[in-house]
Amino acid sequence: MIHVGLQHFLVVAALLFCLGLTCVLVRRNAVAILIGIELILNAAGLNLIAFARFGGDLLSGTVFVVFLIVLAAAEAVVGLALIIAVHRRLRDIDLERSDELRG
Amino acid sequence: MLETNLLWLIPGLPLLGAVLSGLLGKPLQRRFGKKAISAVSVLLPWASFGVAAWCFIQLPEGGSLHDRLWTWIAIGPLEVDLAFAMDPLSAMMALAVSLVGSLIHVYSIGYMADDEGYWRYFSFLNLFMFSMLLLVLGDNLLLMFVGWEGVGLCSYLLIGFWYRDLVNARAGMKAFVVNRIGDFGFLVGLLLLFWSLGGEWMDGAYRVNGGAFSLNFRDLPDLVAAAADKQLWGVPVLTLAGIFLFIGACGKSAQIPLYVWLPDAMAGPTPVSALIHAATMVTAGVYMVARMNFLYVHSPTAMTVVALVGAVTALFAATIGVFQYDIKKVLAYSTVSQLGYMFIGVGVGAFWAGSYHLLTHAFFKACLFLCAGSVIMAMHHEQDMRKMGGLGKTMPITRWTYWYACVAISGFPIASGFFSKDEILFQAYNAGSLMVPGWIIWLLGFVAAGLTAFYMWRSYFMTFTGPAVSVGGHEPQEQRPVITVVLGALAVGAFAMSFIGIPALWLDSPPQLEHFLAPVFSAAEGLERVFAPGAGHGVEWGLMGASIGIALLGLAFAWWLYRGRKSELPARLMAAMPRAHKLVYNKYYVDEIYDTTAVRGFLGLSRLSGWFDSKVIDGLVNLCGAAARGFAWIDGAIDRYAVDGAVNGLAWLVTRAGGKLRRVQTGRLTTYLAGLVAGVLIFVILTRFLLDVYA
Amino acid sequence: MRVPLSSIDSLAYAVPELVVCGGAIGLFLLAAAARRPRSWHGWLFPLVSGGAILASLGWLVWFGLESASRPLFSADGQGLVIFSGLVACDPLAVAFRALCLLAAGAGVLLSVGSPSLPKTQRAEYHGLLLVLCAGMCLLASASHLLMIYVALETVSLCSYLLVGWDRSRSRSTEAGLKYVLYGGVASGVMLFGMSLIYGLFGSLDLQGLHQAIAGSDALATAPGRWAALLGFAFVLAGLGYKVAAVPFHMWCPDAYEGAPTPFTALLSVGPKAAGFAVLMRFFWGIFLDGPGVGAATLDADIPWPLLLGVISALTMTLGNLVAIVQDNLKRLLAYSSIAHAGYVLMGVVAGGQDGFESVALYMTVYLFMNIGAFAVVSAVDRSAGSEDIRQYSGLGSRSPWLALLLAIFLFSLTGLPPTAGFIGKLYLFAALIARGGTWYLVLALVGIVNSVISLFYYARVLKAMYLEQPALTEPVKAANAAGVLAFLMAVPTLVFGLFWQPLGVLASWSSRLLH
Amino acid sequence: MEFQTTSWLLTCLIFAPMAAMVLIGLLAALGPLLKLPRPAVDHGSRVLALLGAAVTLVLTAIVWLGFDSSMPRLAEMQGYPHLQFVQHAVWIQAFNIEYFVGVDGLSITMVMLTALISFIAVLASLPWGIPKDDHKHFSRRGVPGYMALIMLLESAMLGVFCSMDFFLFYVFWELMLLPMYFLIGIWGGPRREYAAIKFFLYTLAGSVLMLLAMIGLYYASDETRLIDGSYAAHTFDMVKLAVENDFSSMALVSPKLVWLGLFIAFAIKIPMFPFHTWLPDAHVEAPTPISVILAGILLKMGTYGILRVNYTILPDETIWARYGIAVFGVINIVYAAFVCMAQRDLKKLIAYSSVSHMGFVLLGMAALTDPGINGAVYQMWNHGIISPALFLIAGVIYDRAHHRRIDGFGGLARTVPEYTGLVGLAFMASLGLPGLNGFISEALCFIGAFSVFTVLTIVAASGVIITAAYYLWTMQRMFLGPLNEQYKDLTDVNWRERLTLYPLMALMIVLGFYPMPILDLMKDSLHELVAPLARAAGM
Repeated sequence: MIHVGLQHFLVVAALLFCLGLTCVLVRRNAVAILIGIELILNAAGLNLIAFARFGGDLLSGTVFVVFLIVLAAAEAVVGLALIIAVHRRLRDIDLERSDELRG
Repeated sequence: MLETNLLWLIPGLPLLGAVLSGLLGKPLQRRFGKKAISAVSVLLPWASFGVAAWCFIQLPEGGSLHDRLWTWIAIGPLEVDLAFAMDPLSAMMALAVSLVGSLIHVYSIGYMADDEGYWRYFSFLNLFMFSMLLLVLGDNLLLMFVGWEGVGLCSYLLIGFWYRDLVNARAGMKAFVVNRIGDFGFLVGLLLLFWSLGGEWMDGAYRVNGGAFSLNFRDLPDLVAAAADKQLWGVPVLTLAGIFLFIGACGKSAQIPLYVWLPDAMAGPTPVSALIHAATMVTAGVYMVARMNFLYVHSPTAMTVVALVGAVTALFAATIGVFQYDIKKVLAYSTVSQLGYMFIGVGVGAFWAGSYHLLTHAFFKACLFLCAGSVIMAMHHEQDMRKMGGLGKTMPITRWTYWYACVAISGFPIASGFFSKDEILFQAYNAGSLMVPGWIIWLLGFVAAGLTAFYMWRSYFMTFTGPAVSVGGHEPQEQRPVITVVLGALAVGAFAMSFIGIPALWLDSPPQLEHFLAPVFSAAEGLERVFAPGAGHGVEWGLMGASIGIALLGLAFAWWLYRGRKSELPARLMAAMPRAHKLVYNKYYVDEIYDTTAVRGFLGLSRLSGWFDSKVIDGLVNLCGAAARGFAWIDGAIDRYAVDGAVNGLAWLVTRAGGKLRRVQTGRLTTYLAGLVAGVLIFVILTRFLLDVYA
Repeated sequence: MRVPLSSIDSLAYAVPELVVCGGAIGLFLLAAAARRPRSWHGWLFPLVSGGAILASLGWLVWFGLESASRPLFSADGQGLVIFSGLVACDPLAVAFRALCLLAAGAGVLLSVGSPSLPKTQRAEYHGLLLVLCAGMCLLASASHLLMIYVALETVSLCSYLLVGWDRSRSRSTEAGLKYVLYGGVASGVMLFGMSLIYGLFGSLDLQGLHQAIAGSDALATAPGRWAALLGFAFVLAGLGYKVAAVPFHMWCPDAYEGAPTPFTALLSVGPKAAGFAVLMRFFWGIFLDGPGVGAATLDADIPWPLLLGVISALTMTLGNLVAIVQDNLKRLLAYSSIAHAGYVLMGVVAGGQDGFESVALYMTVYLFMNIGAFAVVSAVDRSAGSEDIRQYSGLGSRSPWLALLLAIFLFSLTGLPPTAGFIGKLYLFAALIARGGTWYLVLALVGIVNSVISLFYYARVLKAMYLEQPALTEPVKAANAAGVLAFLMAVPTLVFGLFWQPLGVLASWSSRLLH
Repeated sequence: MEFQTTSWLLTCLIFAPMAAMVLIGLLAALGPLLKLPRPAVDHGSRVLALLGAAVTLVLTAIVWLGFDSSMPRLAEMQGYPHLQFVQHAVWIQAFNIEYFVGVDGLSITMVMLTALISFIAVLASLPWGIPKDDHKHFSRRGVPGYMALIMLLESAMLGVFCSMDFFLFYVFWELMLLPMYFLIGIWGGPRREYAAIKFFLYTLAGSVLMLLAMIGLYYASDETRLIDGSYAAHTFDMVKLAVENDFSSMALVSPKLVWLGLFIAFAIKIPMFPFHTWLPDAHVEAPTPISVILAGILLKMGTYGILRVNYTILPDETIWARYGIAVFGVINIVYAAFVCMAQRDLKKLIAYSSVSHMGFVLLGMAALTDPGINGAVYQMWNHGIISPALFLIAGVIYDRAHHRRIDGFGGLARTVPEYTGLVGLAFMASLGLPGLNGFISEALCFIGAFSVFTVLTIVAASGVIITAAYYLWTMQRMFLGPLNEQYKDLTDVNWRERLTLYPLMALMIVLGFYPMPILDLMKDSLHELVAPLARAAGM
């Protein structure tokens, strides 16, 4: 069986991060972007936990991740709330269409 | 040197008159009529003449009077007092100016009798007296300059006295501006003199070798002597100073090339022409050169320039005078020519002779002008001699005074003009210190003398002889006594002046005036002459005879051509040589030449710089803006913000930039996020790059 | 010598946070109690939140005086260690928390009777405001990556909600949505960067990081360098987003314009101040080796001041240029606040005692003048119902006093004496010039040019107010909370312009930590 | 260092107008509350402004009488003009800024000028004699604001001339900007907005340069003690900067750069040749009294600043740059004179003539000689007397004819003889007619400069011709020749205009023949100012 080391975790995290970033950049659907953000956050979380596990002090990394999860959830809530508010108005969550504010 | 506290009154009284009639004149005239004005403005000059005479009596033998009012300018080394000084030269000038001036004031009462600008006229005239006397009596160069410019101003005011006719206004402006050119020369000369007076700068203060710096005429001779070997641009600085000062004199005394203003100046009232443009102001240049004799004797070059310019002017102006028909123009050119004689005198080092001619000329030329004025009045302001004639019968006094003045100017031994002019011509011949042989100067002057005699007698015959003309149905009448008396007085003066200048040749003592002025011109004694003093009598007799002869010749010609105005010869002669006549008649087109070259060029330059300022300089600020504006125009987007909000092109540029940049803010989140990510990446790459740079 | 305290004891130093949180809880309870809107809500809730804020401000003042008189902070100025080093307790923290709370107080005052806030759910609004306060306070004093993240998220979350608060205006919700998504990405990126840093140096505590970096060999290898670079770049992005520095500013104009004016005023100052506090802590805390140089070990490699300087120059230039072409005064002020962030960054770049002094001082001054300007804007907004610049034409004759106040604030923002804004600029430029290097002088010149450019659009408003004939003639009422606030802000703007001795003293005291 | 006199006099002098401004503000604020009619408020503010200006004038007179021009300078103030009526206190400890005011021979002349011209400007702002129906006239629009701003302006100007602390100087300098902007922008002519903002931007651009230079000097200055004895690492004290510091080897920036920064900042105000284009616009648009102040006082600040700051604090650089100053001075003289010839608008012509005449100041001061610098400062004073008179004159005709096109008139001398006389006198004074004050300063500038810049001075002297030409031409086009029937019932100057014009005219004549009162005031101080430079320049 292969031994899973730090690099593996980092690579996965990096991939997650890039995926999230791409999603954020290419999708126009607000919810999709929210998902992309979650991906980015989780990539960071994966990094943290991995570093915590392989060297560094275990505690702070883990604790950080706990906070991260909570805040990610909170952010998702707020995000969704606002998305709903917009949706009520536009019947749509395509961000291309909400560009009243510009210039 | 004798301290007194009277001298300031000599210019002061006319100034008082000027102020009174200037500020209160209008109401006074309305309330009490012109008598009141005359009372103030005519009596005060006489009073100042009285004071001048009194001071003249007080004048110590060979010494001077001095009257210091207060310190005018005192900066570091520069100590200039507001002070007056009277030495023989300025005494002579002051007396002449105040006497002739007062006489002409009297004449003006009659001449200006029916002009509503009476008070203004007399206030200006008094102001002129003040400036002229300031010029004459000023103790130092700067103060002299004040008077110098003051008379210029008054001549401007008086030439343009009838300002409603634009021609007069133009003439006035021409006079002032041309004079200003001269003044520029005078100013530079002043600066050169100041600079040359053998000092240097220490601790930012100008320390003169030997005490505080001074510009007054008592200390200047020694300072100038000390600076004799100083050079600037490889030229002796005294020469430069002398020449620049002489440019000033050319402006004021209407010498080539700056004489052009004087004929036009005849636009002013005739008494003004008599006083300012014949008797006094125009001689200021001569006076200045005589006053600065101690400077000129150090520089043969400068003296040569003065003498040559004078001689050439004398001849040149005389030729023009020959073909003029306007009686005042004739007199104007003869003035220019006579001034040329004076410059010959001072130029060849015969300063006293120059001054003497100045004095005699003051009388007979004033007389001529006033006669002309009386004629013009009689002819109802007709000045063309071709429309005159036969006035002699009805205007005897005018006629005979004019006749005598002609005798004087054309140099017959029974009048003062002869003595002064002849002395000048002899001294010119006698001059050994110039860079050209003296006889050349003499020759020019000699020919000019003949022409002078001719055109003066021509004017006499054309005006007073021949068939009588009638103006408005009746014959021209002789003027009122207030005028004729003045004419007589001036004629007498022209005669009386003879006695102070009778040459040593006739009675064994030197002329009184020469003796009187000697202390002022002591510097000139060093100049070398062709003949030792007392020698060369034969030549002198010869020259004297020659000049009488040529005067007679001129008279004869005039007689032949113009007596009784019967002869057809003049017309035929002109027909014979139309070109030459046209050329001379049009004064060699000098005015036209100046106009097309100098004046046009000047205005063009000013227009150019005006354009440059509004377009280029301001444009530099607008430059980037112009680009931006063009750009905005191209893509058809007129940016209204720049129009109202901002200023200039810089603003345009900035605003355009803002307009472009704002488009980045698309309002689309995707763009924003792209910006964020791009920012991070650029940042990383930049940093990476810097790392390589640093490492 | 650093004195660690137990978390319980530490609470004694976190009074403001406790108070505002308590106030928030109280308000939420009230909200639960008071379902239907009543007239007295209009003044009760602001009273509560304002009270809480005032209380915590009072405590901060007391604490500041105490610490100034008694050696509360140890001699080497490192400060106490509370909450096991999560938050710092030092003059900087005190000063910037006070700033944030002042801004919040102004926000509360502005919200009284503001039409741009819905009548319903006032309690929640003020509750969230207080939570925001807590977040800002923590952010201002956070000295630990975790704390930075948590505080930053708290601030952000509340801001998202409050920006999108007015659901009756589509702009408001749109702004909220954009803000939350942008903020989410930014904080995510920052978090990823933090994780990298954590991995490289094995510590989350700034102090620890300082030593770790000094002793670490992680940078020896190329991947290590890349990782470190990315990490710090990502963190910078997060912090830059908080202070709205180019190119992380794009959320800012939309959010400011969309948000209810009372909250815009707060948003333009409070979080920014906290952001600058943490920015200074992060960079000069980790890479501190005397002013003007880079990190302990990175300094040989990464010229932080230069990079920050570039960002600063970009920020002020872009802010000013785009502000020129704005017609909506709120948006104009948004861009101007971006520009001012750029100015303040000059102080951060200069670093060192006087650098941080200038930042602290400028933020204080900026608080007065910017909130003052927003107060006038909202006063006009109240009667005109719009922030368009046309509403301001002839204001000088319609309501001279408001116009005068706005003129004062605008002159101050331009940086002309005798207003406080000039003093702020003076300190910033002085700090830069004192460094003396070419880079710093160039940056100073850019700043100078920018303050001239900024005149363009400030003068546009002046022109509209004074030089243009009034388009509409009805006077604008200044006798309301907004007018009062504007007046309150104008007083210090002028007084400190003429005599800023106390301000200078405070600033130099507050920046003692980073000697 | 200790100073002879310590008094509150200057402080009162500087802030008297500001007090008037506050009172006017109160009046304007309370007026509506007390139900005062608007005319009452207007008249009240006019009276208050007049009082403010008058009180300032009186205080100035007291300073003048108390000023001891022959007082020996202090030993430790090597090469620095002696100060009197000093008030010296610490203002901002945190930045070593002091409140430090005092006057020397240079300042006091400018202070006197400021007080005088401001008073005349206030007089000229009265609507007295303006037709009743002319409500658009600037003297009837927003009177309280106008008067308050003028008062503020006067305070700022006095402050600039009195302050000896660089920072204080800068604050006052900037303070002038705001009232000027509004006075031009609100009460000005048709293109007022453009002119106002142009003025604003130019001046601000200059002053930010000054700010940088000032901070640079501050950090380059040596440690010293404030007046209260407390230690200061650096100082803004201009006397100390000049006396105790040597900036020739500045670490931070090249001192030449600092010098240039300061010089450009001041040159914009003068205005010097490439930076002068704001002036015509500002003048043409500004209402008459503001033009009066602008030309009479504000322009002098530029040259004053150069003398006060560049000359005393950076002497070596000044010596390095003096040829440049002279060249630009001559360009100003001749070039601007030519531009004058091309002008059609009377006010523009006068504005450019101001540019031309300020050139004499530059030329004179560049020479670093006693006559030169005295001529320069006396020229500042004289121009401060003459150009206000000229602008008042332009205002008189504009109030009547509502245009200023020189060609639009003709033969006016017939209908308005008194006015014509006044114009003539002012023109003559301005073209430097000997016997009037302008001549003396110009002559001194020439005399002082000739020994140093011979050729340049000769070129400059040719300016007298051009000046005469454009003034007389203007005279001829407006007043001489046939009367333009359109103006056959033009009214001559009224009493308000007499009140403003005659004092200036009298000064022109009196100071032409008796200039020593002014010259005595300043010549010692100026010698102290210029002597060290001349010594260092090896003259």
